[in-house]
Amino acid sequence: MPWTKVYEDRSEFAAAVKKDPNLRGLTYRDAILEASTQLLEHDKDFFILGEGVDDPGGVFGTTKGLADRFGDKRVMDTPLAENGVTGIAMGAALTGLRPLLVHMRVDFMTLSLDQIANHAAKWGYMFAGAVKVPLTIRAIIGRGWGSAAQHSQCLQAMFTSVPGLKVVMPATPYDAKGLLTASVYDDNPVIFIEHRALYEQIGHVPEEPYKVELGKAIVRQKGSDVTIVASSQMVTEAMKAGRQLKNDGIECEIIDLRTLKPMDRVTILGSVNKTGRLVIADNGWKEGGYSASVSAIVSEEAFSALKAPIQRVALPNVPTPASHVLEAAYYKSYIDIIEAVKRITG
Amino acid sequence: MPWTKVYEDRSEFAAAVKKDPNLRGLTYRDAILEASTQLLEHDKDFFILGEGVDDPGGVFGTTKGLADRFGDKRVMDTPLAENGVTGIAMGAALTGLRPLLVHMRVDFMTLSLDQIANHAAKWGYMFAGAVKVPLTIRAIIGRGWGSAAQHSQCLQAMFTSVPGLKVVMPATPYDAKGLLTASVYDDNPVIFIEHRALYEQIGHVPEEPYKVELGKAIVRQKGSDVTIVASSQMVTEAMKAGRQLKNDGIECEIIDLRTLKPMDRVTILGSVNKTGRLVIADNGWKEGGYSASVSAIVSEEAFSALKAPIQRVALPNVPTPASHVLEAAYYKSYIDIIEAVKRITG
Amino acid sequence: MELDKPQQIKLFTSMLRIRMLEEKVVELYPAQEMKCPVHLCIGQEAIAAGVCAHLNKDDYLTSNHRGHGHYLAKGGDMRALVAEFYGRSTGCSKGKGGSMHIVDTSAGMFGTSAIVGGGIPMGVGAGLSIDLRGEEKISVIFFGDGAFDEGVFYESYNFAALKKLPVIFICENNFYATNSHQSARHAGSRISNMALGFDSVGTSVDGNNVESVYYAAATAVERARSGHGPTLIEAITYRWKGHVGPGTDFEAGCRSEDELKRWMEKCPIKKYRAKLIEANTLDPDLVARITDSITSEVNDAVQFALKSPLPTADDLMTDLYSE
Amino acid sequence: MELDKPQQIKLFTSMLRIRMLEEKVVELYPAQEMKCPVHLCIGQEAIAAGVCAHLNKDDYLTSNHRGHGHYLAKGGDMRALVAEFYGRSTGCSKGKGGSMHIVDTSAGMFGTSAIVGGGIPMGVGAGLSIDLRGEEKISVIFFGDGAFDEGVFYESYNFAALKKLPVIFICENNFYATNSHQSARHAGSRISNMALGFDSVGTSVDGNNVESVYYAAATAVERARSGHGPTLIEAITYRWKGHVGPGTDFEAGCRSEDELKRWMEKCPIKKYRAKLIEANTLDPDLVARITDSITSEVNDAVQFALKSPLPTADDLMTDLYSE
Ligand SMILES: Cc1ncc(C[n+]2csc(CCOP(=O)(O)OP(=O)(O)O)c2C)c(N)n1
Ligand SMILES: Cc1ncc(C[n+]2csc(CCOP(=O)(O)OP(=O)(O)O)c2C)c(N)n1
Ligand SMILES: [Mg+2]
Ligand SMILES: [Mg+2]
Repeated sequence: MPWTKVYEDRSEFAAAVKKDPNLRGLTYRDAILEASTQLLEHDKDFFILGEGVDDPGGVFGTTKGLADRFGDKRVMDTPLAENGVTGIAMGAALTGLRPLLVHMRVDFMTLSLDQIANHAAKWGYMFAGAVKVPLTIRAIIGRGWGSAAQHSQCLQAMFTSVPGLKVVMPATPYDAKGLLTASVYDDNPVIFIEHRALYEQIGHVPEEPYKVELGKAIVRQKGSDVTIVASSQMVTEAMKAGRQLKNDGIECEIIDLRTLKPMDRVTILGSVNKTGRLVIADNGWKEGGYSASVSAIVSEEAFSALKAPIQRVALPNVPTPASHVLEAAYYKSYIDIIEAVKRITG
Repeated sequence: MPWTKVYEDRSEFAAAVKKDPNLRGLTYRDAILEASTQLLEHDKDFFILGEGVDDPGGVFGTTKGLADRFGDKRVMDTPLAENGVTGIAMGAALTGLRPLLVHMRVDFMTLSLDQIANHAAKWGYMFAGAVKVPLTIRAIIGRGWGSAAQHSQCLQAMFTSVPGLKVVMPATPYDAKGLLTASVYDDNPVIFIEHRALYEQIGHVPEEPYKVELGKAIVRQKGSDVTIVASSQMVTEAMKAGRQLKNDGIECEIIDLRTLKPMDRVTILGSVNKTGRLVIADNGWKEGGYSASVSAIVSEEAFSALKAPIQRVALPNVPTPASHVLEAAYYKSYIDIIEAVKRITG
Repeated sequence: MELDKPQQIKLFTSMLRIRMLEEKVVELYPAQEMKCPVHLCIGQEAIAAGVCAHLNKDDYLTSNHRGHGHYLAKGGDMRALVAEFYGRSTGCSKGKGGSMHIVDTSAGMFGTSAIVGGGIPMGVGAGLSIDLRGEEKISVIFFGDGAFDEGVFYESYNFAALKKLPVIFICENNFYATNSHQSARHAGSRISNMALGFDSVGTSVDGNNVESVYYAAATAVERARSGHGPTLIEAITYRWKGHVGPGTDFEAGCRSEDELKRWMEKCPIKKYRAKLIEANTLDPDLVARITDSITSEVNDAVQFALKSPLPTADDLMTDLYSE
Repeated sequence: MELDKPQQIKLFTSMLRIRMLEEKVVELYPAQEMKCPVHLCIGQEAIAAGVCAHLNKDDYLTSNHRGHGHYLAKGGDMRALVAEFYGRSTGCSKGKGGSMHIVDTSAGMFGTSAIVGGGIPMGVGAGLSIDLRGEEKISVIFFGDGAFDEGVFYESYNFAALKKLPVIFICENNFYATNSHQSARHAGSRISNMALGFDSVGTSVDGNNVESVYYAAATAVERARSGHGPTLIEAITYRWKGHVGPGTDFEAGCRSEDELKRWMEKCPIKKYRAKLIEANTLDPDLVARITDSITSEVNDAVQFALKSPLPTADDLMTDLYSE
C-alpha cells in the first residue's frame, strides 16, 4: 500500500508517481501543516499555541500562513514561558478544548516537565477518569550545524519513563499527518516528536483527513533473519540498511514503532519470535535510553526465541558536541545498523 | 566487614553490638546528618540550601540543628523556586563552592529539570572541562500514607537518561554517609536519592569522615544461582528475599548498585556471567525505568551466559494511588523478588 | 452592591460549614482511618467564603493542597470529599487522589495539584478557554504565599494580564510555606505589588474579614467579567493548625504560641458572628439552627464515607488513559 | 564620576571592536566554514561596552546565546572565541560548544547558555558565592527581553533581592524574541517596573547611548558593591541582523525595513563617534588608528582560528566528567 511505503529519496517517489499519477505526494513538513490546517477548519475546539507559531517562517514551515488565515486566537503566539504555557494549555484542555502546543526544539520541554509529568500525565488517573487532558505537544528534534548540546536532544526516554503520557514519533509523511490527527483527538496528553531531518522527506499523503491509530507499530519490511526496531528518523536509516543487507543475503524485518508509549509489544515480540535476532535503532542516547526499554521487554518475554545478543544503535553517552568533526563521530546512521546486524548474523 | 553488612532490623544490629561492643550504630537519617555536620565543620566551601533546611524538623531530621549551629548562610532556607534555586546553586558551584541542595521530595525536581539536564549535566562537556560543577542534590523518595501521585515518585530513570549526571542511591547508613561525602567532593553534578523508608534503618557507621567511591557497586551477598541487582530500599527487600530463598536451596548473589550512573557494569556482568540468571529490583516504574537499562546491558554483553529470561521487579505503569488498598497492590516487596527468582530457577 | 441580610447569613454559613467539617477531621483523624495527609484551612475560611459567594457553579475554580474550604464554598460534594479522605471508591477521585487531589467538575473544579503553584497555570488555561469560546464565566485561582515564590506564578499572571483573561488570582497569605516565613522567601513586602510590573491591578485585604474579602472580590469579578483582565488579591490570614495534620505546631518551635493566639482572636467566624448578632441579622437561635444543619450534613458525609466500599486491587490499573 | 577622555575613547573602542568582529563574521559566514549558528549583536554594542567598563576581570559575567559582545567587552580572548566559531580545538570550548556556548573563566565567564533565561540563576549563584565568601566582586547578568518572559527570571531576581546580593540584571530589550514582538509577550509596558514588586530598583535607559548605559550601570554597581542588592536595568536597543545568521530579516516579513532603518540611524557607534569628534576627544586620525589596530586583532584571530587544528573523533568521549 502506498502509505506504508518509505521513500528514501525524491527520485524514488518520482518513479512511483510515474507509475501511478494519482499518487499524491507531500513532504513530512507539509503533512503536518495539512493536518493542522484541516483540524483548524473542521474543529472549533482545536487551536494551536506556542512560541513563534505565527512567525513568517511558521516553525520550519509547519504552521506557515495559519495565523494569517485563522487569526491569532486559534494560532496563538505565546511568551517564552514553557512551564506556564504548558499548564495553560492543559487547563484549556481540561475544559474540553484540544490545544496543540508547539515547541521548536524538544530541549525546551525540560522547563515544562513539571506540568507534563506531574500534572498532565497524572490527571486522568489521579482523578479516576473524572477529567480528561486532550493536549498534544509537538516538539522537534534538531540536529547538525553545530546546534550543540542544548538544541539537539532526543528526550523520548524522559517522557516514556512517565506513566500516563503517550509518546509518538512519526517516520513518514503519511504517519505525520495521520498520527498528528489521531493525537489531537486522543483524550490523553500526547508528546508528538518530529525529527527535522525528515522534514524534506516526501511520501504519499491522502488529501482527506485520516487518523493513524496510536499504539500500533507497523512492519515496514518483512524479513526472516533479524528484526530491526526503529522509530522516527532511524526508520529511514533502517530501510537503507535493510536494502544493503539484502544484497548480502540478510533479510531484515523492519518495524517502525510509530508510538513509543504505549509500546506495541505484540508486533515486536511477534517479529523477534520469528527472527530470533534484534537490533534496536533509536535517535536518543543508548545509556538510559528508550532502546533499553525495548530490549528489556524482549529479553523478558521472548528470551527463548533469542539466538544472539540484542544490539542497540543509539548515541554515545555524551551531550551533543558542536564541531562538525565531532558531530560526524557522534551521530549514528545505516552503517552502524548494518554493523550491528552483521555482529549477530552469519 | 561490618560496614558492608545490611542489618534488616534493629534486633539484628543489637545482636551484632553484643558481639562487638565497639560497633558504632547510626540510622540512615543520622548518617546523613553526620556527613553534613562534618562537611560543614571541615570545609568552608561547603554549604547547604533548600526549602525548609532550617525547619525545626530539619528535613525529616537530616539537617536538624544545623542552621542553629552554623548559621543561615551555611544552612540556608530558600524560596519555593526549584528551577531558580538549582541554577543559583549551580552558579555558586561554578565559582568553586560545594553546595548541597536539598529537596524534601524528588517529585519537585521536575521543576528544575532544565537547570539539571540542560545546564549542570552539560556544563563540563560543553565547555570541554574549562568549568566544574561540584553540585550535589539530595532528594527523598516518599511513600505510603496516601502520599499519592505527586509525592511518591522514583525518578531515577529521568536522571539516568541524561549524560553528565551522576546518580547515587545509598541503601545503608554506612553508604549514606560515605556516598554523600564522596558526592559533595565529586566535581560533577550528583543526584543523591534517599528512600525515606530507610531512614530508621540502623547499621555500622564510623565516626570519622570517609568516602565511598562513586561508580562502584557492592556485592552484598555471594551466591551462585541467580544475581539480584538492586538499589536503595530494594536492597533491603532483596536481602530478605535472599535469606528466604536460601532456605529453599537457592543461592542469590545480591548486588547493591550504590551508584546508578555511571553504572558499574563490571560487577554486574561478572556476577551474571557466573550465575546465568538475573533479577533486577528497582523502586521505580518498570516501563521506561532504570531496570531496563540494566537489563539491556546484560542482554547485550552477557547474553551467552544467560540461562533464563531477565526478570524485573518494579512498579506497574500507573501513577501512585492514594488509598491504602491500592498502595498495597502497587508497591513491590521481597515477595515479588522471591517470585521472580523462582520463575527462572528450578 | 451592599450585602443584604440573606447574603450575610450565607457568608457566615459558608465559613461555618468549612470550619465544622475540618473540626470533624481534627476529631476523627487520630483514629488513623483517614490514611492520607490532610492540610487544614481552619482560620482561613473567610477567603473561600467571601470569594466563592460571587461564583456560579459553572465558573472555574483552581485550588491547591489546602483545598477543602475552596471545594465546599464552590459547591463541591461533601460526601465525595470525605469519602476521598477515607480512600473510598465513592470518593470524588475514587480513592486514587486522597485529600490533596480532589475534583468536582460539576462545580467547575478540574482537580487540585499538590505541587506548589502547579494549579495556577491551569486556572489561567480555563480563563483562556472562556475567552476563546466567548463565554461569560470567570476562573478563580487560589494559591498560597508559598506558590507566589514560584516562577510559574509569574508566567501565568503575565499571560492572563497580556490576554486580558477573566481570571482572579487569590493569594492566601498565611505568612508561611510549611514553616518558612514569608520574610525568608520574598524580597518584596507586599504580594499585591507584583501586579504593578504587569500594568495590572493588585490589592491587599484582611483575609479574616469575610466582607472585606467579598468586596475586594466583587471589584475583581467585575473587572474579569467586563474584559479588563486579572486582579491579584492578597488576602492576609493565618492557619491555626500545623502545615499538615490536625495538630498545632508551635510546640515544635515552628512558630510562637503567641502569634497563634493573636490570630485566634481574629477568628473570622467569631468576629463575623458577633457583628451579625449585633446587627440583629443573626440571633443565637438561628446560629443554633445553622449549626445543627451543618452538623447533620457533616455526620451524614462521614457516615456515607465509612459505609462506602474501599477500592479493590483490581482498580489499580484502571483510569491510566481515557479512551 | 564624570567620564574623562581616555575613558570615553575606551568606550568607543570597546563598541567598535565588537562591531568589527561581528562584521567580520558577516563577511566570512557565507563561506560555510563556521558551521554553527551565530547570533549577532550588531546595533547593541553600547550595552556591553557601557556596563563592562565598570567591571574588573574577576567580576562575574553571565551571558546568553547573543554573547559575543559581552565576551569581548569583559575581556574574553578573541582568538579563542573565533576558533570556537570555527569548531577548532583551540576554541574556548575546544569546539564542543560552538558560538552559543562560550567560556573564559579568566574573564569571570563560566559559560553561556542557549536556553533562554538559563543563565540568569547562575549569575545570581555567582553573586551568592561572592556574598558567602565576603568578596568585593559583583556579578552582572545580561539577558534579553525574551528571557524576561521566563519564570526563572522572577525566581532569580527575587532571590537576589531577598539576599541583597551584588548582582546587576541587564535586560537588553531589543523588542523581539526571535520574531515575536514584546507586545505579544509582556503584559507590562516597562520591563524595569518589575523591580517594584520586589521592593527593588529598576531603571530604563537608552541602550544605544553608551554613556547613558555607563551612568545607569555606575549607580547599579555602586548599589551592588555597597550591599544594597540588585538593580534591574532595561536597556532599550535594536538588533540589526536577523535573529540568527548574518542576514537581515525584514525581507522575510519578520519586521519592517522602516523600523530597521530608523534604528540604524540611531547607531550607537556612529552617534558616539560624532559626539567625541565634536568634543575633540576623537579625531579622524585617531579613529583610523583605532580601526587599524582592531582590524589587525580581528584578522589575527581569524588566522589563528583557521590555522588551528580541528578536534578529532577521539575527543568525542572526553570531558564528560571532571575527575
Ligand atoms: C513545587 C513544590 N515545592 C515544595 C512542595 C512542598 N510543600 C507542600 S505545601 C508547601 C507550602 C506551601 O505554602 P503556601 O503556598 O503558602 O500554602 P499553605 O500551605 O500556606 O496554604 C510546600 C513547601 C511542593 N508540594 N511542591
Ligand atoms: C527556553 C527556551 N525557549 C525558546 C528558545 C528558542 N530561542 C532561542 S533565542 C530566542 C529569543 C530570545 O529572545 P531574547 O531573550 O529577547 O534575546 P535576543 O535574541 O533578542 O537577543 C528563542 C525564543 C530557547 N533557546 N530556549
Ligand atoms: Mg502559606
Ligand atoms: Mg530580544
